[in-house]
Amino acid sequence: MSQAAHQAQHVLSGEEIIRCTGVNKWYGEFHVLKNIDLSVQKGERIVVCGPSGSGKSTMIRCLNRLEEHQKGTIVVDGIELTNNLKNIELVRREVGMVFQHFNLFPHLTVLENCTLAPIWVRKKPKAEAEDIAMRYLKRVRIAEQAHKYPGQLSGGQQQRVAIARSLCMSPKVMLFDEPTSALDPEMVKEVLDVMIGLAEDGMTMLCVTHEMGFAKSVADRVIFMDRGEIVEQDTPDSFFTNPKSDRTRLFLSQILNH
Amino acid sequence: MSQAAHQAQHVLSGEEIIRCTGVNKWYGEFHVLKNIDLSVQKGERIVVCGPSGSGKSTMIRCLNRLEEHQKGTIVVDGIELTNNLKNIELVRREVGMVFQHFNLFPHLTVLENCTLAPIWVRKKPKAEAEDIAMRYLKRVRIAEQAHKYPGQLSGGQQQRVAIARSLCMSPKVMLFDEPTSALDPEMVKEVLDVMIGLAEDGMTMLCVTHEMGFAKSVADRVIFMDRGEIVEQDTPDSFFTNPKSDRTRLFLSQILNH
Amino acid sequence: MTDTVKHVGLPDERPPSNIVGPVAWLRNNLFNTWYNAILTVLVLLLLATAVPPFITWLFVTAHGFDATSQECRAGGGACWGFIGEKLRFILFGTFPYDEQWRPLLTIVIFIALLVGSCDRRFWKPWLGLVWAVGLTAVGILMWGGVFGLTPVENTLWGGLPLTLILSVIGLAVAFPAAILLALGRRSNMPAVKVLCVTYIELIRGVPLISLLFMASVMFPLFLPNGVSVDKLLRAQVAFIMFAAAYMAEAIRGGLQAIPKGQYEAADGLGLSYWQKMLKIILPQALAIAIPPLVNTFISFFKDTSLVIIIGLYDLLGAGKVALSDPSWRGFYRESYLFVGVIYWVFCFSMSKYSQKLERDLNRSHRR
Amino acid sequence: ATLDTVKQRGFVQCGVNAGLPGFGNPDSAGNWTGLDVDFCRAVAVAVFNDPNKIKFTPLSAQQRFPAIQSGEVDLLSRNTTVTLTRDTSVGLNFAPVTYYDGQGFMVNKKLGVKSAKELNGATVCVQSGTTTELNLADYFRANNMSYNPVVIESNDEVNAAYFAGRCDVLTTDVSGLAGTRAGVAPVPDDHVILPEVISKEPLAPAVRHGDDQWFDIVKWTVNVTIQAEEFGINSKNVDEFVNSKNPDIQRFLGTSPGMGKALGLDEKYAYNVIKKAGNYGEIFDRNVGPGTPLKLERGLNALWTKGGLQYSAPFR
Amino acid sequence: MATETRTTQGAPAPGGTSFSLSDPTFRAIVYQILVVGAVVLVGWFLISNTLDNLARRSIATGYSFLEREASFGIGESIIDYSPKDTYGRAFLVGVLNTLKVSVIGILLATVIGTLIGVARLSSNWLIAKLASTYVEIIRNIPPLLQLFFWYALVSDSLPPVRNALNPLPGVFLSQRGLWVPGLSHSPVWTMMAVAFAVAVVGTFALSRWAKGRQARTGQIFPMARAGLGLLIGLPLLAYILGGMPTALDMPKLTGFNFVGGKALSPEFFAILTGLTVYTSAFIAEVVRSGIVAVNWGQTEAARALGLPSGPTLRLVILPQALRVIVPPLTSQYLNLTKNSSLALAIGYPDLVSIANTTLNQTGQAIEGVTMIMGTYLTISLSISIFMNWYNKRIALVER
Ligand SMILES: Nc1ncnc2c1ncn2[C@@H]1O[C@H](COP(=O)(O)OP(=O)(O)OP(=O)(O)O)[C@@H](O)[C@H]1O
Ligand SMILES: Nc1ncnc2c1ncn2[C@@H]1O[C@H](COP(=O)(O)OP(=O)(O)OP(=O)(O)O)[C@@H](O)[C@H]1O
Ligand SMILES: [Mg+2]
Ligand SMILES: [Mg+2]
Repeated sequence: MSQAAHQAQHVLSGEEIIRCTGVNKWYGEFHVLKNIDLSVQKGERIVVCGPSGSGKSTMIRCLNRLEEHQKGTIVVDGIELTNNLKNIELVRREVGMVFQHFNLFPHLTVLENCTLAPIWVRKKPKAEAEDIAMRYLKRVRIAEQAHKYPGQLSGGQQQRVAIARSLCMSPKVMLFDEPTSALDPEMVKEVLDVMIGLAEDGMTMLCVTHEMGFAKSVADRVIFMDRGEIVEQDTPDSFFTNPKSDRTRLFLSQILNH
Repeated sequence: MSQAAHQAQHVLSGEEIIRCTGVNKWYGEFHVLKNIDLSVQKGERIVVCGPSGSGKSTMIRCLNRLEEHQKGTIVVDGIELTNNLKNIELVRREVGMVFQHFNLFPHLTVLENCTLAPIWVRKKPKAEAEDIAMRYLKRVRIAEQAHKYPGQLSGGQQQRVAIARSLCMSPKVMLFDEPTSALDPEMVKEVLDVMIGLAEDGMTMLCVTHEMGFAKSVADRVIFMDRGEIVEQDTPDSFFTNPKSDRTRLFLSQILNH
Repeated sequence: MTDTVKHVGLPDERPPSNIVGPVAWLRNNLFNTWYNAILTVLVLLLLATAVPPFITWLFVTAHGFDATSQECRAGGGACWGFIGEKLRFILFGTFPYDEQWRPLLTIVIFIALLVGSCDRRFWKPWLGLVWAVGLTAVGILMWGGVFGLTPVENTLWGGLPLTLILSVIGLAVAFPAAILLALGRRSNMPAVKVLCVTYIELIRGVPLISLLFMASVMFPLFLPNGVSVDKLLRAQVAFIMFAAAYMAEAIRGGLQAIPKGQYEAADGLGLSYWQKMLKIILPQALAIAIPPLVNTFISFFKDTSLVIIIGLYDLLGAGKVALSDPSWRGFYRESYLFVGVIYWVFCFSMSKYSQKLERDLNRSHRR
Repeated sequence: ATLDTVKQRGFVQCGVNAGLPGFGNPDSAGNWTGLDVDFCRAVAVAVFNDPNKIKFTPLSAQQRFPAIQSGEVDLLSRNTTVTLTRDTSVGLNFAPVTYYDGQGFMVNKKLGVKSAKELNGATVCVQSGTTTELNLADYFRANNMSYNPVVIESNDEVNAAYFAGRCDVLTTDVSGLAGTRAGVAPVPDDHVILPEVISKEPLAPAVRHGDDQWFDIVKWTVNVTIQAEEFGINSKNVDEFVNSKNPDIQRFLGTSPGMGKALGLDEKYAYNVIKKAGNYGEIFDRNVGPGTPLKLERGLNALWTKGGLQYSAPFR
Repeated sequence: MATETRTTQGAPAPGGTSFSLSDPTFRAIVYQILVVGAVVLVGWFLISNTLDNLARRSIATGYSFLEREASFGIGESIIDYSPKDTYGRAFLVGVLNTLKVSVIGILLATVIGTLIGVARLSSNWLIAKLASTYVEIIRNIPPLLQLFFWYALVSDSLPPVRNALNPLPGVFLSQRGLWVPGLSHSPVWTMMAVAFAVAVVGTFALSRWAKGRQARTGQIFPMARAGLGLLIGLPLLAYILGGMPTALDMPKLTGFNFVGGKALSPEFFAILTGLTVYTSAFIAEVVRSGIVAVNWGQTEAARALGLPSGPTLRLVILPQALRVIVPPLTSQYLNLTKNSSLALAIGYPDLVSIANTTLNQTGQAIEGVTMIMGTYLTISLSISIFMNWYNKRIALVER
């Protein structure tokens, strides 16, 4: 996590790909998301952080409708997320997601994991899907394991497969929900390296993570959430060195001492 | 693990509490313990290390007869361990043991875990047993969880409960079998801190562990085992800086590079 | 740093003879405590009194397969003449005598299919095709009417082929129904869920024979006047209804074991409900559910014997009818032993197989 | 209507006893034989002119009424006693009686019992779901005696239990006892049938309520066999009677038309029945008569002209 | 940054219904209507056919037949029954007979199953092998076949009633079953029953007192011994004080059968043995896996604390094993109860057998079958309700 060179803001297209307006969500009586307003531009790299239970996962899962929001609008790639299944499917094709626990399909080989959605959702011919899959597997440096089963790989390798699997759908946006927190410390780096590579290629990314080194080196913007609201958003530079809210300050002091 | 202050040898009473003479044990054809001779004095803190499969666990488990030895004698607190059930029970009262996998009783609350043996073995009134239990639970800094069930605690917390449970029997000796190796790295420290505290109070301890920092800071003596025999025993100082046998050296080089 | 000594390890010693060796084995396994010693002696005594007479009855003083009932009645041990005389009846029931090579072939086909399906390497789509072909062959063999085979009424079917047909076809048809029921039971549509739960609990709550009774004699009451359905088919349907409910529970167990993350990952990739189920969830859930499914199969194989109560002569039924021949009355030990052994061989091999499968599957889940 | 269903289906579905020698019993080749079975065949002949267009459903006593009620069988010919309840609430219509029977007791000779009145305290094997079971209870109640019933569903099992010694007494219709003694007893002479006949058991084929035409067919098929014996017509000589000048016989055999049509059958159905199933006497002798293992005398089942009860309503 | 949305502007708020098949809520409603409609249609079809058929064949309907006189005899009954009683009472006799064989079967199967299950884990190789042979044989043979076997065994291997075996005074064993001496009427028996009841209450009180005392002083009271002593001793004391009556109601061969005493019929024996043996093999497996499921570490931890083997078993192993054992055990109990319907085949008057006779005599098959199913469903449902309650109560608390 030493690529301090990336710190410099890269040029954004200015085209908006995600817009949340006044998004609210409740679990029963519990108000998890409160008036979330968020706009993400194409190519932007956003890191979301905040204390446990602050609603980070919930927010990110609303963006591809793994969770349903109850008030406000979310528009992704020009499509509004409503109950309409067609729209939801369209959005999910364009939004890749990587989970904390990888969630690879254990009964399929690595390659099959990667070609499943392209074949069945994008209706690609098998050969083409495999070509693409191998390309991305190479990219995450795991091509030689293509015919193994997920159970035979280490955690870090599994997470890289999960990233490749998402990439195979050629999504416009990638969401990461604590992609490294279930990994042994030695494996964190290999996954972060892959993500940094993605960021360099200009992928739009939203990433929930506590890896502050990663945030500093690649993020265009850091979003800090607490108790269901976005408390602060800023460039990593000013976020880490000059937090505006005292809640942020408290949080940072805990994280950095740890 | 920075308490280098403890490096200094503390004064021992010279009273012997465990003596093994020519102990041998076989699993079927396999010779696990070979002519083990060991004498432990009251208040002594011993760390046992060695490669996997070298018989460390087996040796320590022979000391409270969780395993039966087949040749030689083991005398604990003046009682020889033979097939005599009475003697075995007497010894077990005086010897506490903490396992790698905690082995808490999942159907009992933390407090009940701690009072079970005092009530049924030491025949203490319930109120008194609970007082003692709360004292030790406080000591391991977990008193506020006394009414939770083990399943609700983190690994580190569970291991601290396991230590408290053993302490409640006011044992003369504590055996630890890799108490931290099943824990997440963040939790190792909280358990080691508790153990260091115990050591400072003068508890006689035998501890199988790979935490060399712990060994350096609290052990009076380090025992190195390989292929069923005690290859070397020495103060931590000379053990780590000046190992006598080539096997020890090999082992240390692996451990410390790791 | 001083030089280190090369440590010469102690040699492994052979354990003393009280730890290994036959004597030690006896001591450790039969006489390790005083009460075990007493138990061992008691059990040995018991075996010594029970086993030799049984062996004698079974083999030594027994009458051979060509003995007549008079010879048997004269005394001695088991009367295998009974089996010799009734073998074909017990195995094939009332199937026309000259055509009995057909049920025999049926049995062979079934066994081949079952044994073949045990090998996990064959778990490919074409296995379904093989089964379809096999079952068609069975149908042709039993019914006849084509390829110059004389037609045989299904009222004449009996014995082991009937047992196999009822259980195998019953399970094969119940399987997809069970999957739908299991999915329905986990559905978040309340009406569907309530219906599935009601069906499953209703069927599981009543004894099979009451369902068979309804199917065998009351069924036409529920149909429009004059419509009738073959009796064997109705028994088969009763079995299917029953099997579906029990298998649905086994499959539900498998579904429950699939972590939520798998659903989310599939959703996240944009798979539709049925794609998600067919490609991701069911393959995993069924693999987990195989051992309980095999157990369901075993209990249904045994339960086919209940059709005797509604007048179909499966293996057990045929064994009982064979006993009602006045000249061979009273040889129930031989009859039940013979029938019991056939059932036992099938069920035992299946249960051993299910245990092996469970171990294999567990192993392949781990690294 | 049942007739149409049967014709469309191509065979008659007949419920019979699963194992009562002489009345309904499959032989070792799987062919059904017996008096009840022959009346089923007679109906098949009446409808199809083919005694083989029939399928038999073996029924236990408990299963028979649900089976006929539900339509599982078209015809129940399973030594069933005619009773008021069965005619009414069970919903059956009974054809003419094909066998007049009465319930009796069989005991082992070794017991030395001479009369049913000596049976106080005995253990009695009886089949469940029969009038036998009810008569037994009534008889012992009326005579102030007690008994231990062993009630089993299948006939086979009841017999087996009796011969194994589980019971002192076996009770069922006398004809059934004879059949059992002849066909099932290991040593027939060890058993005696006690003289008392404790009930009237008119056994008749039954159809369900609601289809008068089918009922008529069964009724008039049974009558054909009785009337034929009265006329002296049997399967061997029936062809000689076809040209008979007797108008009764002409009507009967369908030489002069009208009778068969009225039933919705072939005009010559009676001829067919006699030709292919035989007259009552033939059926009786073939299955239960003195020449069979059952060795039953005609007794009550002789024609009314010979002092018995078999009497056919006139064909006109 | 004006966004163009592909849905119509002002689209309905999320959660609202849009009446299109791609709206999951709407779709779910459509599916459910379809499914429920299909089921209702099929149900209506069956019911209307049935009503139609019943009317056409003028078959009586309704449960009024339950009031009528049954006029058939029943071989054995717990309550008084004679052919003069009603069908309703006859059915009750059947239900009680089913419950009787089920309850006794459950008790015996549990005891035998537990013994065999423990034996399979025995350190004695011979016993472990023998137990697993038993399980493997019994489990894999159809229960009906076993019933036939046991029934045939009784009637074939035992002597006729006249030559009954007489192993103990007053005990007779023959094809007709087992006769044992009964208790003749005497107030002492009532006294003993009262004494036993007192002992039960006393044991209960004593155990509470012992618990309290242990909590206060730590002393452990030998509860098992004391309780057993009370339960046996008090009735015994009553017996002795009552003058030790020895008058028994001895079975005597009069006429055809033994009269007096208590009898166990071969049918009951066969169904009980068959069910017990068959179910015990399954229970053995349940018990074994329950015990195995408790991690060996638990035993070691208890031992390391110095707990003797008694308390280890009672306080540590059993409470954990029971959680694993009880759910499958109840379903075995349920299976045993359902399998008792096989009694039909060997002449034990259980509820199915009696209901079948009733429906045969009255012609009311539908009513008969609904009564059978209703009874079994009631039993099943009560057991599952109990199970759910129990599972909730004992569920381990996890994070
Ligand atoms: N299905 C649910 N039902 C009810 N409450 C829920 C549910 N899922 C999450 N919550 C609650 O919503 C809040 C936000 O959860 P969320 O997972 O979004 O937090 P987070 O910021 O991702 O935390 P973490 O860092 O621990 O992952 C938490 O308080 C959580 O307990
Ligand atoms: N019950 C047993 N039966 C047979 N062999 C055993 C048994 N338990 C342990 N062993 C063998 O005895 C040897 C010593 O085991 P032990 O557990 O004492 O090693 P250890 O030094 O504690 O190793 P580790 O660091 O892996 O815990 C190992 O080779 C092990 O495989
Ligand atoms: Mg989260
Ligand atoms: Mg170890």
